[in-house]
Amino acid sequence: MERIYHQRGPRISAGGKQMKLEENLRRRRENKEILLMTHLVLGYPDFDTNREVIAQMVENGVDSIELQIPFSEPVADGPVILKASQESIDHGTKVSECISFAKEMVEKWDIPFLFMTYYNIVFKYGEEAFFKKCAEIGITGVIVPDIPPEMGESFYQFAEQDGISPVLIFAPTSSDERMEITGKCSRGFVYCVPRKGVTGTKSEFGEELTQYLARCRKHTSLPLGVGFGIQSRADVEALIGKADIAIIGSKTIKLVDEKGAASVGPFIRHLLGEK
Amino acid sequence: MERIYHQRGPRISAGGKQMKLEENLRRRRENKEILLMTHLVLGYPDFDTNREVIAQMVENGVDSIELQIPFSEPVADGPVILKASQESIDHGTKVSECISFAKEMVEKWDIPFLFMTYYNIVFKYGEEAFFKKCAEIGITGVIVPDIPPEMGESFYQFAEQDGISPVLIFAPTSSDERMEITGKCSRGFVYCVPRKGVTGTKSEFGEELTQYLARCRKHTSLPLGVGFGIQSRADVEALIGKADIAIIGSKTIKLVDEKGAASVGPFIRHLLGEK
Amino acid sequence: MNPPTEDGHYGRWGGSYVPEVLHDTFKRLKEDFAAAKADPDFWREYVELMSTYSCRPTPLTFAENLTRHFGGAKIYIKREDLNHTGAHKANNVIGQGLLVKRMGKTRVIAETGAGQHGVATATMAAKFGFECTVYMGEVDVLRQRPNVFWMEKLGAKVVPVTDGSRILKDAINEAFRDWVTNVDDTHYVLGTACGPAPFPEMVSWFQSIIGIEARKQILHYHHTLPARVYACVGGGSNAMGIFQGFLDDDDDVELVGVEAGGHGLSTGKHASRLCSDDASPGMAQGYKTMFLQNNDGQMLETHSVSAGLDYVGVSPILADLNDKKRVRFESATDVEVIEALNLTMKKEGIIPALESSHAFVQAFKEAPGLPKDSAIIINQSGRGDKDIFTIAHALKDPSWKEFIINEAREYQQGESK
Amino acid sequence: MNPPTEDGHYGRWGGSYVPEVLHDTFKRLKEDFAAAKADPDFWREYVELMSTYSCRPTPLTFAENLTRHFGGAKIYIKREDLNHTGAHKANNVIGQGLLVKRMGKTRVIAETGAGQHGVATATMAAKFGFECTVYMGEVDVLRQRPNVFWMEKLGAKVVPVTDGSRILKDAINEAFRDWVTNVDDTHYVLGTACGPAPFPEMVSWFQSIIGIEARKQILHYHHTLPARVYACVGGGSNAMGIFQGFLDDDDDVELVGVEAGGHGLSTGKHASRLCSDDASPGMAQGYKTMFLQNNDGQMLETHSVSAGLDYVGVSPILADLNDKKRVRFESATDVEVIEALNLTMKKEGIIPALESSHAFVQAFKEAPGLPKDSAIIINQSGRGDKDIFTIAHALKDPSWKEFIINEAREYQQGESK
Ligand SMILES: Cc1ncc(COP(=O)(O)O)c(C=O)c1O
Ligand SMILES: Cc1ncc(COP(=O)(O)O)c(C=O)c1O
Repeated sequence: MERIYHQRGPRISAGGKQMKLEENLRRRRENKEILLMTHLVLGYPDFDTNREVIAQMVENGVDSIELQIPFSEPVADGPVILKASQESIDHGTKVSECISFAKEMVEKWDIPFLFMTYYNIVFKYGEEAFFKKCAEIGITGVIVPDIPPEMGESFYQFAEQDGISPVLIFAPTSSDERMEITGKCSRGFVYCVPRKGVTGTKSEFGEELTQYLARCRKHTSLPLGVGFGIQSRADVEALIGKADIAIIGSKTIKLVDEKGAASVGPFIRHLLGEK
Repeated sequence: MERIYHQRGPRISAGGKQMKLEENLRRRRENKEILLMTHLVLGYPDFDTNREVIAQMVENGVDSIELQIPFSEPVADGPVILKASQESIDHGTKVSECISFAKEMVEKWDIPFLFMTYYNIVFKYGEEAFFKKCAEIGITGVIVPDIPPEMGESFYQFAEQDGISPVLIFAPTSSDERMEITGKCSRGFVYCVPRKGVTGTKSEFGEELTQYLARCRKHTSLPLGVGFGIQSRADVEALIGKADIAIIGSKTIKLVDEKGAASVGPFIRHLLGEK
Repeated sequence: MNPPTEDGHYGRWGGSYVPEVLHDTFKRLKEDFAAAKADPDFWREYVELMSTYSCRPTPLTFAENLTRHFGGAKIYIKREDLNHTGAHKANNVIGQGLLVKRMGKTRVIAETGAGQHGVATATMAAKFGFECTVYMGEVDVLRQRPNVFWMEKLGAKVVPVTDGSRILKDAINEAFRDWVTNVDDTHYVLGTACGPAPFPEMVSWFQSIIGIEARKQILHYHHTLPARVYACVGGGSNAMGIFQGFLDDDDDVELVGVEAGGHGLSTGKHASRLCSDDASPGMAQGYKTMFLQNNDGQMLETHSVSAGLDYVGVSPILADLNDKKRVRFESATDVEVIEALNLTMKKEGIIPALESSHAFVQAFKEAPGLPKDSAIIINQSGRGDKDIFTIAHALKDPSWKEFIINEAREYQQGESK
Repeated sequence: MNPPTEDGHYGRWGGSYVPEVLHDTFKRLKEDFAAAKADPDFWREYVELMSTYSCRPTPLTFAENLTRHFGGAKIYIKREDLNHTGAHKANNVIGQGLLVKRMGKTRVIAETGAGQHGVATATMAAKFGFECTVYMGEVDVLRQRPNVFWMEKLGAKVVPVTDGSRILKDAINEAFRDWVTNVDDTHYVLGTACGPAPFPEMVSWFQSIIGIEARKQILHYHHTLPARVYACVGGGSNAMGIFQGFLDDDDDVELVGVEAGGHGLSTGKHASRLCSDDASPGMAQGYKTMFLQNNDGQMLETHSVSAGLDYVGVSPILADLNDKKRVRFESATDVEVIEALNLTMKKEGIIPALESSHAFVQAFKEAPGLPKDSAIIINQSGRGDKDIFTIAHALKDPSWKEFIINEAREYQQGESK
């Protein structure tokens, strides 16, 4: 079965500006039970493979993609992304190349792209310059796990100014008060970490998760994305009705490592419940 | 040139008892400028070699021999005697064998034999028993460098009781008072150490030695023996007129090690100034 | 010393940039630490434990021979090497151990570079009955094997970190990852005055015991304040420790921090954050400071003969004191360090750790120029025993080499010794 | 404690059986020591130096976890391991160093077994500016190479003794030989409470600082005297040191000396002079005591996992206290020692030297049988860091083995690290 999703077409835009991430996701969600967001590390194993993987993802129905600009100290990531980041940097991946590549992808594919990275990359680039650049190339959101609201006054201001959505994180350890604060600060959606731990750790999708997501829902009206550990269609199904976006992290990296870029499409279709 | 000295003959004895060491040495000294005393470590390299070496010594004109009963911690000895002692012990030399061997030598040769050893050997044997045994087998004197007069009340009493001469030591570091004490306690002769150090160290036979020996002479009427470092006829000659006995220590052990027992005779004759 | 702002900043530096999952842990930690800090009984218990379990107060030794040798200021050495486990690291871990007990946690994790902090943490964990995991870059595991051995014998699990450049910063990252996963029962015993607030303040507070003692001691022996105080600067904890005794004396006491100059600042192979051009402001490992990083913000590889100074960041408090020109920063090369170590051993019978030897280098450079009636203090943060493999290697000791080869041969032949 | 007789005897033991050439040196030493001992300023200077150069008073640590583990007497540990150079040996050498200065000599020599005394002497020599030669049995050189390395770096000449069985006793003999040759400028820094008078008295006097402190400390913490005091016994100096704090308390405080049981007393491979049948009265190395010797009076080879206890003789003062039943003697086997060491590391975060671990073994055997309100003190004579090669080997640590093999490989390939 061959289908073509989201190929280059007219942009969904709002008020002269590129459509905001939240709005985009909500539109997509209108006729889907759950959205699929995927992730990859830029420059790993190389940009050509990234290109191929992204094509596989988009063509097979992914709704949004996180492009991770590698950072040498990815504290919130697990071994797979850590290693991918390190190798990417080791063979010379530059932030400027990641930006050019992102620009190319945004131009090619009609889904929202986000940057995932760590604060130092933004800080070194210059917060203001970074968000201007994001806006310029059409990146709609950023996930930067190490810049909490109380540390990021200027960060969140510049993001707002340029209409880039900073996606914040809820964790099971977050108190109600904390969710209130991060929820208010987040744009686009909220990234709900279903359990303690770093990326690539297997989650249990039981009663506890249901209660936790209900609690998340209470503290934000934004769509809820759930990441960390989704590996199969069953995992995705478990999230239907509880979250809006299933986020696939290191699993596709492992897949590409082991079976090549072409294996991504079938995996995505499996996650979408297609035979 | 072949000559036979001191072969088994009638014992020079005094008053029913074996002649005292001092008297024996004095008689010998009557028609010699200087006496020659030699030394060996019993059981090193073995008793057979000891036998041969002693024959060489006596037959070539030595006046007296120190038989060293090896001890595992010979603090006052240098590396040559230390090693000889250690090897002798290592291949099983027993104190009782040393005594039997000494008995055999005393019976065979008509020169005074002394035991040289360390106090622990005597102490373990039993002081009283040890001196009784010496008397019984005809040993005339003992040199035990680690039993100073003030520590050896019973030791010196038992020696006296059995007519065994304990030979004490003068050192350049000995004060006049000290020489007075050790001189009084010594029997047979006094062993004058010409310099600081252990056996096997080369001495300088200069003006200092002359003065030192003159000081020794002032503090005792006993014959003076000088040891530690005599290697050649010149060394012996340097002592003539200043001392009564030239004592040869580790030099002969080295000689036997290197050239065998037969080389001892010629060496002795060299020391005696014979061509 | 001025406390940090409410959000943990010292001037432009510091802060608490932690992943969300750790937010509450840090909040509690801040509260618990603040409560402990405000409780005089807590400090009293700490001082008491340090005096019965370690040997505080550590002495201030007058280095008479070195003083004579350099012919200038009187040289005093603060003897942190005499602490239990052999370095100032003991102060921090025992302090945090008491805090962990107060917080009711049962497991501790730590990162370690030189291994000193790892041994200290393993020791503390044994003493307090905590479970303990220590993360250590694989490179450091190799160069500090004796410390690894002791950590294991003390009951800790040592995890060699094979990611990144496999040194201290990677171990820190890995420790954070563990913490993120096990926040409930686990406390991360950070080993130096770095990391997210409240760690810089907390570690500095525990280490201030050094400066409090040193101030009293120098006034006792020398009757006036020292002209200068020298300390090596890795993360900055021993430096902060001793400097706090003299920070309020303003210009009277000059404070000098000495960084690892490695093969020389111009070679790029060093770990100087505050006195080289290779560092720039950044945010990593949860706090803002001067980092050795490239233009993209990727951390650089650092180099030092001493594993404990081989680190990309530096205490935000020191970065701030550098801005304020209250502390002067210098660097010492590997070669200078070995020389200073040799001289100190021969002249005083004291073996400073390679880290500490950096402070000695700078003190030796400056002592001759200071008046004879002045005094300087060098903080000897640790003892050099632990560095035997590195030092024997650096000094090209032939019999050591032979010894190692023989030991190996016996192992290889499976002989019993 | 009763002083010895005028000629240096304690009951049947002791004395001063020295070669004539040393007679005057010993006379002067006796006089100089007597004068120093009678001079309160000398002791004051000694205590002062030990508190500024080393870290006296060393702590008395309450071993809470071990106490709980054994469920009997409260276990306290006297922390001589925290001394500069890592053992009680520092007390003795610094004391003798002051005496050497007083006597105007410029060179010191020493024997060493475990290497601790050698490192301590080399350290003291560096501090006082003395020339220094250390004699060490070749076997000990091999098993204690790290200490040899440090001695050399501290400026001492280390002479491996290849005579005899190449262990401590042979080093002592060699040191005496050196002394005989260089009496004028040289002092022999004997390392334990053995040897000719006045050494046993002198070394014990310097070490008594341990017992003086421990007595005060236990009364402070425990409010009453300890039921028992444990110390390992090589030559006997650390034991004499701590015992002197309690000797006059007669039956109130039971004093327990623990000798090296090696492979077990019945195997003959041990170093137990006072609790095995293999020893008998003798005189060697200048003094009378119980020696491990055969019927001819030849000294036997001894065995212990700890080089520092591997010695044929024992302090004449302890031999006398054994006669008087004031001190009880026990022995601990190599295997028991490793077990006790492991337990102490895991429970308390403390690493006793292998020597010291002997005292721990016996204390652990007896603690459970003593009332909970009683206290015992274990003298931790030194720290175990120095023993890493021996301990890693005894524990059959595979990664240590691998580490050594790798280090050797790099050396053999001449690679630069
Ligand atoms: C002995 C010693 N000194 C100094 C340091 C550097 O740390 P800091 O700058 O935090 O004192 C270390 C780190 O391991 C160390 O072991
Ligand atoms: C740590 C330690 N303890 C004990 C001893 C044994 O000596 P002594 O019995 O004199 O205390 C040694 C000897 O080297 C040692 O190093």
